[in-house]
Amino acid sequence: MSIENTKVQNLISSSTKSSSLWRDAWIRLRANRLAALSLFFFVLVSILTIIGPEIISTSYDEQDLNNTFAAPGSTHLFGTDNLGRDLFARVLHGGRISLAVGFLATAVSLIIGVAYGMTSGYLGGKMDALMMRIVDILYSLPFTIFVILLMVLFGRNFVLLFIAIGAVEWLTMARITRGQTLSLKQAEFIESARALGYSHKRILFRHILPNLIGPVIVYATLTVPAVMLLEAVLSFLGLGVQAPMSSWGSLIKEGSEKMDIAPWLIFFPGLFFSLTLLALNFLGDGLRDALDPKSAKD
Amino acid sequence: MNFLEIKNLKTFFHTRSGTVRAVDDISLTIRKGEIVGIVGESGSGKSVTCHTMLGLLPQPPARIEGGSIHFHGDDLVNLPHSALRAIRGKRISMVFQDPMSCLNPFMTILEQVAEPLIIHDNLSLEEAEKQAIEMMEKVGIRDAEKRARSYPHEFSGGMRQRVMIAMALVTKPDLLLADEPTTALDVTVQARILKILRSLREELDVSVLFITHDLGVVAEIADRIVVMYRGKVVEQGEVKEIFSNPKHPYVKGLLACRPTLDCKYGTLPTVDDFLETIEHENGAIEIREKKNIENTLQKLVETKKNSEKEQSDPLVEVQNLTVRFRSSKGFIGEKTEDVLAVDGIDLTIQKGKTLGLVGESGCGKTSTGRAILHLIRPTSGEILYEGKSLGKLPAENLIEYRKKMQIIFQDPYASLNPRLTIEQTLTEPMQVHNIDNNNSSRRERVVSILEEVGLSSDHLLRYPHEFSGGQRQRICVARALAVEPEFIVCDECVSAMDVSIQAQVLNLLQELQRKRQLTYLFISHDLSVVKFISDDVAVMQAGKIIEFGKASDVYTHPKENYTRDLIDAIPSPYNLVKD
Amino acid sequence: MVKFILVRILQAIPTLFLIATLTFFMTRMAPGGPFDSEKNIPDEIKEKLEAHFGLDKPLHEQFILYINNLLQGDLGPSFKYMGWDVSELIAKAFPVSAQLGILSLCIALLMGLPAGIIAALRKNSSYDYFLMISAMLGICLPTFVLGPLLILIFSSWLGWLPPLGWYSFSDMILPSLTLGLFYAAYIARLTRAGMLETLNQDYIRTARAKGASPIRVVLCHALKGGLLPVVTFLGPAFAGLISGSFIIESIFFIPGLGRFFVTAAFNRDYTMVLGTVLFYACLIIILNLVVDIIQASLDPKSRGR
Amino acid sequence: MEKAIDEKILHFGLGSEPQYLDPHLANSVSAHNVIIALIEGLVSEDPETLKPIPGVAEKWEVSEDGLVYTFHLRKNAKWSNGDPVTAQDFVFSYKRILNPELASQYASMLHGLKNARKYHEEGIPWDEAKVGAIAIDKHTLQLTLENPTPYFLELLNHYSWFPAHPPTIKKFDAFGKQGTAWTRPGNYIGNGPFVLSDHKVNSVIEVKKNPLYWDSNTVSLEGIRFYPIESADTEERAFRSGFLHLTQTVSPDRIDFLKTNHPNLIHFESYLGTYFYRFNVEEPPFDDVRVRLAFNLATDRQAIVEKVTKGGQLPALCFTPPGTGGFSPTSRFRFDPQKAQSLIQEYLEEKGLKSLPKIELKYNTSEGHKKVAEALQGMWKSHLGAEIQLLNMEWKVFLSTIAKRDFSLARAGWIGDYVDANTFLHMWRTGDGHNNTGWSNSRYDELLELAAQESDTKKRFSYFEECEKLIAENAPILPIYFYVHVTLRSPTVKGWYPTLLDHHPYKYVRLEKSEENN
Repeated sequence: MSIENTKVQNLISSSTKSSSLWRDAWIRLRANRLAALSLFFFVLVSILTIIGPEIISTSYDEQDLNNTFAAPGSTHLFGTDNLGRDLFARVLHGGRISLAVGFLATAVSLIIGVAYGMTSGYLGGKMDALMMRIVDILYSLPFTIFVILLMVLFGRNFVLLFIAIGAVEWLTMARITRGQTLSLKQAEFIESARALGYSHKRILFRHILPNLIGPVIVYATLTVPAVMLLEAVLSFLGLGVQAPMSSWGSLIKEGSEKMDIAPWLIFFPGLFFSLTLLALNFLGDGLRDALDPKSAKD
Repeated sequence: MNFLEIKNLKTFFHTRSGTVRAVDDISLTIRKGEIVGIVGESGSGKSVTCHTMLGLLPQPPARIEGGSIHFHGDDLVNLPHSALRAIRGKRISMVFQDPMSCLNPFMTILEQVAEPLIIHDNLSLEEAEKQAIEMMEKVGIRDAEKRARSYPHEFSGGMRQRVMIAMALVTKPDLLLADEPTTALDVTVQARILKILRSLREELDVSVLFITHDLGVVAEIADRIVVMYRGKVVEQGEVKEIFSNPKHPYVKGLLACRPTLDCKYGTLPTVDDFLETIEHENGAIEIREKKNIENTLQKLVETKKNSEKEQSDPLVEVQNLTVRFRSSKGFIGEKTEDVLAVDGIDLTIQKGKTLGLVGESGCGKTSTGRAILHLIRPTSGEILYEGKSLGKLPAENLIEYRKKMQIIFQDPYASLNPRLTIEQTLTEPMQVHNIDNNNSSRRERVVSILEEVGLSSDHLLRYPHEFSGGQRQRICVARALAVEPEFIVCDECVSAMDVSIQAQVLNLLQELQRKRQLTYLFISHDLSVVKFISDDVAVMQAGKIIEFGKASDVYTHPKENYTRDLIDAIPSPYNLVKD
Repeated sequence: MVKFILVRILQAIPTLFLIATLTFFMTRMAPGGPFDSEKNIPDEIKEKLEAHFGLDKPLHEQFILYINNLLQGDLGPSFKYMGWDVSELIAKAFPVSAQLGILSLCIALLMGLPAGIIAALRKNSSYDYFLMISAMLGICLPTFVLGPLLILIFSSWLGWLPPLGWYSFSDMILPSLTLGLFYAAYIARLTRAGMLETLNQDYIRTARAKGASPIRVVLCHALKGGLLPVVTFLGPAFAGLISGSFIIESIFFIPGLGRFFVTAAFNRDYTMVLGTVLFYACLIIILNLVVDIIQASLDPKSRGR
Repeated sequence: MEKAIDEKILHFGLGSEPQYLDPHLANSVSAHNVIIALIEGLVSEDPETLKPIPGVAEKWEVSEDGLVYTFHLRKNAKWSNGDPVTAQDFVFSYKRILNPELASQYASMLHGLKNARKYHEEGIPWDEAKVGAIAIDKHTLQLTLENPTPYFLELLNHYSWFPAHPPTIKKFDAFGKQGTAWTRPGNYIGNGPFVLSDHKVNSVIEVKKNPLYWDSNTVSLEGIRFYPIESADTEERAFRSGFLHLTQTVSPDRIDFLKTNHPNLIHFESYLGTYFYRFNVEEPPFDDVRVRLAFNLATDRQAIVEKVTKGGQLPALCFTPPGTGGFSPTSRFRFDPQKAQSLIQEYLEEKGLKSLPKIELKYNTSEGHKKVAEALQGMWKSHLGAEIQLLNMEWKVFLSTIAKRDFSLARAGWIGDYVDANTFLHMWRTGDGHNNTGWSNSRYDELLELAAQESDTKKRFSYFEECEKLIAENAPILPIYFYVHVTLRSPTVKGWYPTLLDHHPYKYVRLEKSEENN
C-alpha cells in the first residue's frame, strides 16, 4: 500500500503543467499590454504613495512662506503651493489618502454587497424578491445627495465617509453578486454538490464564492476610481479631508483655482489622479477580459 | 452539371496557441438539384467549409490558404466583398443550427423573412411581405399571414427553424447551405423539417448542402455523402454505397459505433477499434486501418449474449409523483404561472438494472430525475428507496441517501466546479461523507476510481478546463462513484457528445454497472441509445408515463401511437439500405 | 402595463415616506440651525424666531405637521430664501437643471453613440484605441477641472463664450459641454461594449448570410440590441445629470436645483433640503419607471407582460 | 461691458443670496448691499467719510444732554408708489422691528431708544411703555435715547433703523410675520434711489432707478444687477472676463498676481474689523493665563499679514482697530518667542508636564482661514513645540460648536456695526452673547457701563483704554490682524470710495468709459 502511495506521490510531482483558472487569467492579463502597463503603473503609484512620504526629505506640511508658488525645479520637483509647501510631498501624501479612501470604501461596499447579494441569490424565491426590492428602493434614493447631506450635517469624519460611500456602492455590487449567484445556483456542478449532500455553507463558500470572485473583482476595480471621484467631488465642496492633510481631490480643487497663475498645482495632482484612475479602469477592463471565460475563447 | 465545385480548399485558423488546419485540402462538387450531406464529428471542419463558401468567417483568425470555390463561373474565394454580398442570400442561402439565437429577437418574423427580398430584389415592402408570407406557408407555417408579425420568441423551436428555411428560400436561391438545421430539435420535429426540405427541393429545384453529425439524418435526406474527419474528406459517394460498403476505416467505425434499434453489439465498438492515427512531424496526419477488426467486433457482439438480466427486487419506487413549478415574477401582486412538469407518475426501478426514460423536450423527464433525488421537492407523491419513503426523512437522514443516489448531467462543462482540481472535486464528497479518514487513503481511492473510468493519476492536479468533453464526463462519473452509490440518474449524459465518444461513455456505464451492480435511471431523448442501454423503458409525454415495459417489447410492439411515432421518426440509414 | 405602472407607483409611496423620515430627522439632528449666524442672536430672540416657524415644538410633532402639509402638497416656506415657498423655488430651479441635463444628454448621446459604434466596428484598430482612451480620459477628468479649463480657454483666452450665468443660449454651451463630456465618454464605452456583444450574436451572422451590407447590419440588426444597455443607463444618467450637476451649477453660476440643494444643506434650510431630496427621489423613481417602460417596449420578449 | 456702461447698469458680485430683503429682518452684508439701494434712512452717508448727511431728514437738532433728537423730514421724500414718507412711517417701522412677534435679529439695535426694551422684551404695550419715538407732525420726528450716544447718527445708517412702507406691510400682514411676499419685485415699496425690478433667486437681483426719489438727479446709474455668486472662484472668473464691475471676494493667493499684473483693478481698503482667535479659558491648557499669553507672544502677526494674507492688512496688536471713532488703543500684543517659551516652560514645570497636550484649532471651512491656521500651526510648533490639530468645520456646525463652547482654540472675526469702539469692546462683557470664551472680569463690565453713561469723549476713551489693557493682560483672545477689504473694481466705476464700514451709497456711483479699460 505504501508503495502504491509513493507511486501516486511521484506521479503528482511529475505532473507539472496544471494551470488553474487564476493562472490562466494572470497569463491573459499579462498578455494584455494596456492592462499590464496599468497594473505596473498602479503598483508603482501605490508604492510611491505608501513609502514615498516616509523616505523623501520634505514633509507634506512643512511651510516656507518665503518660497510660495515656486515653479517646479530641482529643489522642489513639482514646485510649491501657496504656503511654500513641497507639492511632490503633498501629491504623494494626497495619493495615500485618496487610495485609502478608494480602497477602504470599496472594501466596505464589497463586503456588504457580496454578503447581501449572495444571500439573496442563494435563498431565492420570496426572500430574494424582497431583498432585491429593498435594493430597488435604495436605488431610488438620491445617494450623492445623501452623502453630501451626511457630510454637511455631521462634519467630516473618515469613518462616516467610508460608510456613506460604501452605502452607495454596495447596491450595484449586491445586484451583480446576486445575478451571478442565481446563475451559478442553476449550474450543474452546484446541483451535483447538492446531490452529493454538501451543506449550504460548503456550497456557498467553496463552490459559489470562488466562482463569483471574477466579476466582483472586476467591479471592485472599477468602483475604486468611482469612489475616488466621489471623494474629489466632496473635496470640491470643502467636505474632503482635514488640512494640512490633503487628498488628490482637494489638491486638484486647490489647483483648479490657481490654474492660470500656478498651473503646476493642478497639473501634477491632476496627472497622478487621472493616470491612476485611467490605470484602474484599464486594469478593470483587462481583468474582465482575463477573468471572463467567454473572452478566453477568442 | 457541377455548378458548385470546391477544389483543394484550405482554411486555417491562426491563433496564439498555433495554427489549426480546420479545412485541409478538400475538394467536392454539388450538382444541380442534388442534396449533398457532409457528415463529420465536431471539429471535423464541415461548418468551416460552409462558412468559407459565403465568406462568413472572421478574418483573422481565419485565413483561406489556398484552393478555389467555383460557383457559376465565379471563384467565391477571390470575389470582392460587394460581389459576394450579392450572391449571399440571393443565390446561396444558409440555414443555421440554432434557430433561437440565429433569429433577431428585436425584429418580427415577417421583417426578417422579407429582408433578403428587399436587399436583393429591390421589391417594395408590400410585395416582399406578400412573397415572404407565401414562402412561410410553403414551409408549413400555418396561419402565416396572422403570425408573421410575431417575434421569434413567440415561436417554438421547430417553427423557428421553418422560419429560417423560409428566410433562406424566399429569394429562390440555387444553393441552400444547411448547417445542422435539425440538431437542436426533437426527433418528430426533425422528421417533419426533413420532409419539408425534401419536398421544397423538388418544388424550387434547389441544391442543398446539408451538414450534420448524424448519419441517420444524412441517410434520410442526402443523395450523396461526404464524410469529413480532421479537416479532410475521407470518403464520398452515393448514400447507399457508403452505408452498405464503407471503405475508409473511420467511416466504418462511425457506422459501427452508433447504437441503432437493431444493434447487435453488447458493447459498442468505438472508432478507435477501427483505426489508428499517426501524426507526422510536419503536421500531416496519416490514418491507418487496424488489423483484425472482424475479431474485435465479434467479441463485442458476444458480450450481448450474457447481458440478459434476471428479475430482481425494486430499488427505487416512484408513486404518484407530481412536480409543479410556480413561477412568480416579483414580490407582490404580479402574476404567477403554474407549470405541471410531472403529472402523477409511477415507476419502479429494479436493482442492478437500467430503466430508460424517453420523451421529447419538455415532457418532464428531467424533472422526474431530479425529484427522485429530491433535488427539487416533489409537489406530491412518494419516492421509496428500498421501501423507505425519502419524503418523510428529516434533512440529516437524507444525507445518507445522498450517498446512495447520484446523478450525472448532460453538460460536462457546467457540471464541474472550474475552480477545483480534479483531486479536490473527487475527494470532497469523501470528506463530506467521511469515507476514509485520511488524505492519503482518499487519494488512493481517487486514483483507483480515476483508473476505473479510464483516466489516470496524471490528471489529479489538473483543472476541468484542461480536459475534453468526453474526459470531463468521465470525471463526472468518477465523482458520482466517489461516494460508492447504488443508484445513478444519468440525465441526457451522452446527448451532447459525438457518436464515437458517446459509444465510449455508454460502454463505461455498462461496464461499471456490471462491476458494481449499479442501478441506472437513464434519461434521454435518443431512442436508439435508450434501447441499447436499458432493460426497461418508460415513455413520457406531457408529464405522464404513457408506456412502460421491457425495452425489447416496447420497441418491437409499441402500444401507443405516440411511441410508434417516436420510433418511426428515428432517421436510420438501414431503412434505406433495406429498401 | 397599466397595472405594472400602478404597482410601481404604489411601491413608491413607502419609499418616499422613508426618504422623508430619514431626511427630516437627519437634518434636525445635525448641529446648527437655519437662524444661526456669526453675530449671535440673544437666546430669547432665537426662541421667538423658532417659535415663529414652529421649530420650537417637539420633533415628532413637527414631523407629523410636516407630513400632514406634505400630503396637502405643501412643502413649506424656505428658511434661507425668506418670502419664497420651497415648491415655488423648485418650480423655478428644476426647469433650469432639466434644460442643462437635457442639453448635456444630447451632447453626450451625439458624441458618445457614434464614437462607441465606430470603436466597436473598428475593434482593436487605432480608431478604437484613440476613441476609447479619450473616453477613459473623459471619465477620469473631474468636472471641476474640465469646467474651469474650458472657461479659461473659451472665455478668458478666446473670449468666445460667456464664463457663467444662465441668461442666453450662449451661456448654456460651456456647462452642457462640461457635463456632457463625462457622460459622452461613459456612453461611448457602453455603446462599444453593447455593440460588440451584439455583433457577436448568431443573428448578426444570419443577417450577413442574407447579404446585408455592413451598414444595414449595424443599423437594422445590431443597433437595437446594442443600445439596450445605453437605454438602461439613460435613466440613472439623467437623474445623475440633474441631481449631480451642483458642481457645474456652482462653477457656472447656474440657478439650478443642485445649487439650491447644496446651499440649503449648508444653511440648514430644513424645508428646502427636504423638498429637494423628495423631489429628486420622485424624479429618480419616475425616470426609472420610464426607462423600464422604454426597455420593455424595445425588448419584444417583455412586451407582452 | 461697453454695453453696460452705455446702459449705466452696474454689475455687482454679491457673494451670497441675502436671506431677507426686509430691512427689519435683514442680517447680512449682502442684504445691506441690496437694501441701501432700495431704502433710505433718516440720515444718509457721505460717500467718502461716511459722515452723516441729510437723508429723508433734511435737518435735525440735538438736545444739550445729547438725549433728544428732533428730525425734520423733507417734504419731497416719497415712497416708490408716490406716497409721501412721513414721521408716522418711521414710528410704525420702529414699532414693527421692536414687535416681539416679528422676532427680528437686529431689534436690539434700537434698544438705545428710551423704553424700547420695555416694549420689546417685557411685552408692555407700545403706548404704555412710552417708547421714545414720537411723530410730532407729519414731517417732524422726535427720538429720545436712554443714554447719550455720541455715535447715534451713524447708527441710523444701519438698516434696522430704516423705514418700511406701512400700507404694504399691512397688506401682506407682515407686521408680526416673517417670510411674507412683500419683499418680492412688484410688491416691494421703498424710498431709496432704486426700486426692485427683478429677483431670480440664486441668479440675479435687479434694481432700476427710482424716478420718484427726491434726489434722483444725483443718481447716475440706471440700475444695478446683483449676482449672488457663492463660489469665490466663479465670482473672480466673472470679474476677469468682464462680467462684473465689482467683486469683493479675492483669494489671497491671487493678490500677488493681481498686484503685479492688474494694479489698476485691485484695491485695498481698510475695514472696521478684527480677525482673531478665541481661547476657551475654562479648559486646560488655556485656563492658565500664561499659556494664553505664550501663544500670543509666539504669534508673528507681521509675518501673517506679509506672507499669508498679503492684502495689506495691519497686524492686530490690540483688539479695537486703531482710529475707530477717533479711539486708538495702545499696542500691547507683541511677538516675543523667547518670553513665550519661558512662560510655557514655567507652566509645564508647574504642572509636571513634558509638553503641551495636543490642541485642536477649529475654524470654518474656507481657503483663507485654512491658510492662516496652517501658518500659525507652523509658528506654534516651532516656537512652543505645541502640536496643533486643525479641524475645519462647515459654517453652521462651527457656529453651534462655538455657541456650545466646545473648543479650546477657535477662529473668529468681528466687524463693527458702527464707528465706535463700543461695537468691539462690548462683546467681552460677562455673559455677552458674543463672548463665548468663558472669560469674565467685573472691572471690565464696570468700565463699559461707565463709558455708556459718559458723554465726554476723553473720559470715554480712557475707560476704553483700560478695557484694552485688561484684554491684553488676560488674553482671552488672540488678535491676528485688522481686516482689509480687497476689492476688484473695474476702472470704469467712479464715485466709489474706500470707507471704513464698506458702505458705498450707490447714488454717487457712476460708470464712465476709461482709457485704462481696454
